[in-house]
Amino acid sequence: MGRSLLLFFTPFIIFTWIFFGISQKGCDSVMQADAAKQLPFNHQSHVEKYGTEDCQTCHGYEENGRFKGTPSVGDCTSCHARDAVLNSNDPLEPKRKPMLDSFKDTDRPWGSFAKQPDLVYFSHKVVMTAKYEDGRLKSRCGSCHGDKALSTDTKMLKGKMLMGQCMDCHTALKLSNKCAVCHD
Amino acid sequence: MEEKKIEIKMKRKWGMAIDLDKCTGCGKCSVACNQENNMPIFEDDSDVPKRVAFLELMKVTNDKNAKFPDVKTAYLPKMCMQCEGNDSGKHKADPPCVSVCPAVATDVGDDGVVSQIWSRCIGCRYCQAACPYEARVFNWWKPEYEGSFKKSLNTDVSVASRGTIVKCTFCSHIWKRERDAATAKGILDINAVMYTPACAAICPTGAIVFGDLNDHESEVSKLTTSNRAMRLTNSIDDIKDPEKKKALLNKKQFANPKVYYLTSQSWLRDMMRFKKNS
Amino acid sequence: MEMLKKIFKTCYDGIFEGTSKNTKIALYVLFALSALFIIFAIQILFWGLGYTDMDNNFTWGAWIIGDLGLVGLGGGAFTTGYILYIFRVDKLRPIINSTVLIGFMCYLFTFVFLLFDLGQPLRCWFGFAYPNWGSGVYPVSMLTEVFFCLSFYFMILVVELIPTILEHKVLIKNKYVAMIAHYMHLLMWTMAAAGTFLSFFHQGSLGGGMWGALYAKPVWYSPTFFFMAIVAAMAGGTSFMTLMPYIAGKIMKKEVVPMETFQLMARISGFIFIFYFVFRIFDIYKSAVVLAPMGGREYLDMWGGYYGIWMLVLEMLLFAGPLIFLNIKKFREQEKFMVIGISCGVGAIVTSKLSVLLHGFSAPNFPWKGFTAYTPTIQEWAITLGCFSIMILIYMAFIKWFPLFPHLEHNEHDAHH
Amino acid sequence: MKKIERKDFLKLGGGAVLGGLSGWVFSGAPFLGFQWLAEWTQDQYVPVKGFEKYVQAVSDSCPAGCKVSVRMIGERAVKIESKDGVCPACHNALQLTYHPERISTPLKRKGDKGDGKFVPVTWEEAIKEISSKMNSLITEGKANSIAAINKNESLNGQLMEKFIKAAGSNNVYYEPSLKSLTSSALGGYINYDFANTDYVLSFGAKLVEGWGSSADMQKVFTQWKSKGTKIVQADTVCSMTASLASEWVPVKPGTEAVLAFGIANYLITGKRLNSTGEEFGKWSQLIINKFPLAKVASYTGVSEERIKQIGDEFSKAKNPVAVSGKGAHGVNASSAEIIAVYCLNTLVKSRAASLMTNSSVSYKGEFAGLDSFIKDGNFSMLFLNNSDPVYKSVLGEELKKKMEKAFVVSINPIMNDSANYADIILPSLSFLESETPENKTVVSNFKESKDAKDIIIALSKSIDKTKDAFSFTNGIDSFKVTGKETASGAKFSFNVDKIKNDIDALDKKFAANAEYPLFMIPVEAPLVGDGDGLAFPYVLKSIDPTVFYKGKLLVQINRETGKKYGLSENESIVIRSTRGKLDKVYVHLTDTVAPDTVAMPLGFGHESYTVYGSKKGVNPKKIMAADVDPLTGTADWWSTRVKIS
Repeated sequence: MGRSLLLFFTPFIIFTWIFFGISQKGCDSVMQADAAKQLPFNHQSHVEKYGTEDCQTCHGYEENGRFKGTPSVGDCTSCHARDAVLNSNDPLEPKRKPMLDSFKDTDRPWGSFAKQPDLVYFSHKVVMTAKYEDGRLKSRCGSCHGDKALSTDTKMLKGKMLMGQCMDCHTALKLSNKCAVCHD
Repeated sequence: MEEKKIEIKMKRKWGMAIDLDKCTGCGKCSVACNQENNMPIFEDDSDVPKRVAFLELMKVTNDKNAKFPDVKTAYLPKMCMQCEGNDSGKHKADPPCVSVCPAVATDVGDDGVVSQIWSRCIGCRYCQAACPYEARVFNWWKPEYEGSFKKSLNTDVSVASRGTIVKCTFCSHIWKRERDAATAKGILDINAVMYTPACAAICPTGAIVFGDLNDHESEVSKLTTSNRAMRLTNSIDDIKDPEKKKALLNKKQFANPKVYYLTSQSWLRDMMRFKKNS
Repeated sequence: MEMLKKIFKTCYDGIFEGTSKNTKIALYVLFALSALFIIFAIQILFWGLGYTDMDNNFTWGAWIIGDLGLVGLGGGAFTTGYILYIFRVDKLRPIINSTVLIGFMCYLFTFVFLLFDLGQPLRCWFGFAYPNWGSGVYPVSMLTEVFFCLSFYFMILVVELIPTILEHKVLIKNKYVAMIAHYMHLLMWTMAAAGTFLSFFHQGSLGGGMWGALYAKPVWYSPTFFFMAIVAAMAGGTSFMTLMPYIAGKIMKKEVVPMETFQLMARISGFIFIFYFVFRIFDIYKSAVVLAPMGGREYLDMWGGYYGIWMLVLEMLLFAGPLIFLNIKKFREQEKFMVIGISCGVGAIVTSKLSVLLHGFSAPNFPWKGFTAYTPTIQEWAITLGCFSIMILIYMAFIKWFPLFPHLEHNEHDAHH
Repeated sequence: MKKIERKDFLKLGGGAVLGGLSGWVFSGAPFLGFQWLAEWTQDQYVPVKGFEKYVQAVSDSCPAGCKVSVRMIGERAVKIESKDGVCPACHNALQLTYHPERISTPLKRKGDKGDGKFVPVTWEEAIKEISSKMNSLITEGKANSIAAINKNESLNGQLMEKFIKAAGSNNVYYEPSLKSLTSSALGGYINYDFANTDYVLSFGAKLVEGWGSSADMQKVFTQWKSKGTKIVQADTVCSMTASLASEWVPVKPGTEAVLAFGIANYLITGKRLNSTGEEFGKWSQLIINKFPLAKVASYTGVSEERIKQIGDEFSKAKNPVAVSGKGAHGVNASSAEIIAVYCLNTLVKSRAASLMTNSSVSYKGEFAGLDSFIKDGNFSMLFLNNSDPVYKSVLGEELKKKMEKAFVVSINPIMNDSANYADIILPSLSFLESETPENKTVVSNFKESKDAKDIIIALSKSIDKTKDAFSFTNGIDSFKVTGKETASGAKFSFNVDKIKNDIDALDKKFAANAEYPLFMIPVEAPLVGDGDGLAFPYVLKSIDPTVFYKGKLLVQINRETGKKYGLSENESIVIRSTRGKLDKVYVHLTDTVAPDTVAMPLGFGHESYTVYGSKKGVNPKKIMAADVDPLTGTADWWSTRVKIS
């Protein structure tokens, strides 16, 4: 009996592990977990050094309230000026980043992990400005994107968003879960 | 004070009043609607029963009953009437189409607009059978946008796939857009945001008036309560005796649409009802 | 290549061996129709419903008529099963296998038709995954109900069909198979009971409730339609279940089912038809006097165009068949009157289903519009007729290779000795 | 160690398969795959996102100069909105701008004319070819054989007129429009002060269906409604205007002019009113003798009492106006009709109708109008400025033949029936792509296409004689020289001698005709108009099933008439006139048209107007009567006698 179990479970475990790995890798690439991230970015150091806790510094809004999404290289060069020094002793002084040289200011060399499907109308502005009666914000960037402030790279922290996650939040906050709230 | 303003309770109930005495049948509403809602483009769109368009410009004449020259013509822009239904005791208020959907692809929003989510739709067309206003359209063919026509597509309205139902939603995406813009300006109260659907915005004679039916001061409320107002084929409106009406409403659900047609022309009023024995 | 030829030859011989010329022709036609079905099925599934004559006003067409007819007539399976297994009317035993098979096929092809009718067949599972159930016990959408009940009942029919397959002369030699078949037969009453329970719901919903619930459409709206459809299925179904083996017997020139079983079935059918007729008259009366005026329409005004009042008249005429010939003993016991009776019964049910759909959709929704018409395209005809021919082929195959008619086997067995 | 047996292999294999399966399932791959399958089968196009903004634009291609606000997503224009109203052509500009069949480069004909085969050439080559041809014509002294046909009086048209005139030719024509017709007949077009009228008497002018400046007319209509202005519409079909008017005077087909004579007759004889127009005496004698009220009543089908009543009301109103020009987008009227109706205005001294002229638009060519030019004119070089005379003119077939012998240049954004016969096609822009002094362009030029103004200026610079025609090199500067509208100084004349023959011919026109017993009259569907709209798919989407249904063009015929000829709904018929026949038309029986009338929709039957507009229905102008009016130089669309079978 023991031998039978051994004979069965040894390949079982090995193959579970192998296939799990392969499939997950495949899923990740399908889910754009490896979305083109041509430029590395350290969220943590920026937040710590310059105190830019406010994500809106780079991930801001257009005039009409639409979310800009990933910043453009222009946003980088506004601090890391193209003619700034390459090295300096002051750790707080923004330096020139040679890796930016090959990009135009309008380029956005980062892909988006969490792209909304076309039929979803999601307004970052509306969600991010909603407040409780006592003035606390109802949602934070981290609620959906994970604690990016502590991340040192551009990897996705939370998995792909599914409609259930949106609905969970809406239910918890006693918000309307009608289809037309987000869909057209 | 600031917190008081953050009111999530929806107060709006969107409705429409179409003044047929002012409508000249110019068809601008139709073009504007098609453009706004990314209607599919076909080489020959003359197969009218299979046509995919939210707004149908219906030509109405009374020539079935009248002879030349006692005839009249009118164009009647017809979109989804966003029916409410009524609570009949046995059934809670529901539009005719919403209760029949087997996959919950259609639903009544908090603002009273009947939504239709094509990505949930299985294409059974039961809602079409249920709709008394022929307001729902089915993508019989794959929606095509030949070549550069793709460039004129609106990003706020997703392009549906073949084999799904689509319908007019009073351009509620414009409302979302306006809400976004208002939030950016610091207006957080959802009930403070107004909008105008594409058809009402383009109407050159102002025949299409859109607004909030719950707001009794709004133009649309005033128009819909005028004695020129009528609802298409909703015969229960003709019963004046409130007791009798109540009894009927308890017996059966009625469509109870939110689009009103205004006309002082008696022939057109007759045409909006099925006349007995005609 | 040789291999393929050999396989083809074997199949060909297997199918056509020992068949008469007429049967061969019939088989060729049926196979041709089935082939057409496959061709057009691919077209419809891959390129959509634009190729049909259905449109935004005439939402449903030939396939839903097929659905309504198949489910309505397939309803004979649960009625017969119930009477046999619960009331223990053993006289019905010779017909039950055929009944279950017809029921099974009716439901199978209902699914097929429904699948074709969906604009997005790949999303058919949404009906189960996101049912419109509302907050109550009973689903909000009649179609949700149809989805669930139909599937459950279909599973029951599969279970009911298994013993018939297991009793195949090769399989039954295995002692385990024989045992399973035996016990399944013994426990079949549970299935029959459950099947009847479920059938009541989907017969009501697909056949009637689905239409009766459309409150904004005075052509259909009728709260009692649901219950009427159940009675209709019982009445027409039993007729249909009698008719099919009868035709098979005529073609095979053998007594496949004893005459007394036919007689009993016909009697049951005729008896239920009385109820159905009364119900139908009541329904028409109520629609004409109460419901249509409530929806602002005149009942007779809604009948017109191609699918006018003649459909109603025809239905009434067809009613006379089962009502007279199946209920009066003198007529019923004459074979030809019995056949006329059950045929008219089937005809009445089919006509009523046709009129529900054709007349319902052709009636205008706006006062200035006229009645519309529906002319199915080649695709719709091919798929509808193709399905029917596949059904007939399956039935024939079962007759040939499985003990569909125990009575027949019994007789042949006797003859051998 | 025990030997591994066959059964053990099964265990190992089973473990491997089950392990792989569970690993696959637990990784979430099947669920993701399912979702992917669902998304893949949805297969929808996702419009390119971008920043939303609104851009203001003024149309320079329509005479009304529509002001619109264009919604932009990134660099794409997605919607035209307008608070002030917009004409159908400008409303369709978005579909024109992004039309998949836009002409992208200058094209040169290859193969026979009408084959529709063109090869792309560069701008330099195209201009060079045109200029060498034109230069040689001018040097040969054949400058007058250069002609141009403009679509309308917008700035493009004015520049074209100036260019051709500078080249030494007088042959500049406009597609028949309200302004061109009235200018030819009256010596100036009529400026209506609709806002202040209290009584409008319209002779078949479908005022709210696209007539005149359609956006303005819609505004005027709402004012009328709120003020309670009385609108009396004489019309043969129950049009929207007739239906919305206070009174509809149903007249027999084509007899609007006679009704105007009758009313004038009554006003002159019964009310003793006088007109200041030249030759009034002669004219009044003519109509008093020729059109007594009884005869008018029998011709028009309007009773004498009714005519008198209209005359009374019209003369008593504070500020009445009579309006001529039958039709909506495609306007047509004989000069006799225009003069008779304008006469009514002068009789009551209407303040709401005044004659105007435009300094840059003469409407005067060698011939009276487009149709007479096609009929009698000879040209060896023709410019088509966005116009489509082959389709629009009753004499389109003749024009085709003449175009085959001439050198034709077409300036067009998309292909049309006339451009198909061109030697050179120069791609122009939609108004969204052209710049005005107030506004920048909304979207950038489509490929190599250029602004029509720039094209005309470039052409003029390339020709020796017209080098100095324009003092500027840039289209944007041309706005400075826009024609000024001024009140017409010249007194209007009844021109009795010229129109007398036509008036005499009326008797014959309305006489019973055994061979061609029916009248064919044109009607228009909303947005389709005179055919311009048919290239745009969203216009196709709004066509009513009683006009064009499942590829069948329906003509409207009165029920009684239908019964007389044994016609049933949707039956295929052939319409014949002396000029030819139209087949593949289908019957729609309706009482909204007068008896013995075939109401034929205009705007269908294009030969090559993109895939959306072509080969749909038939063009009724092919069989319309082609008697060219002496003053307006256009054929009367409303006097066609037909028979059906």
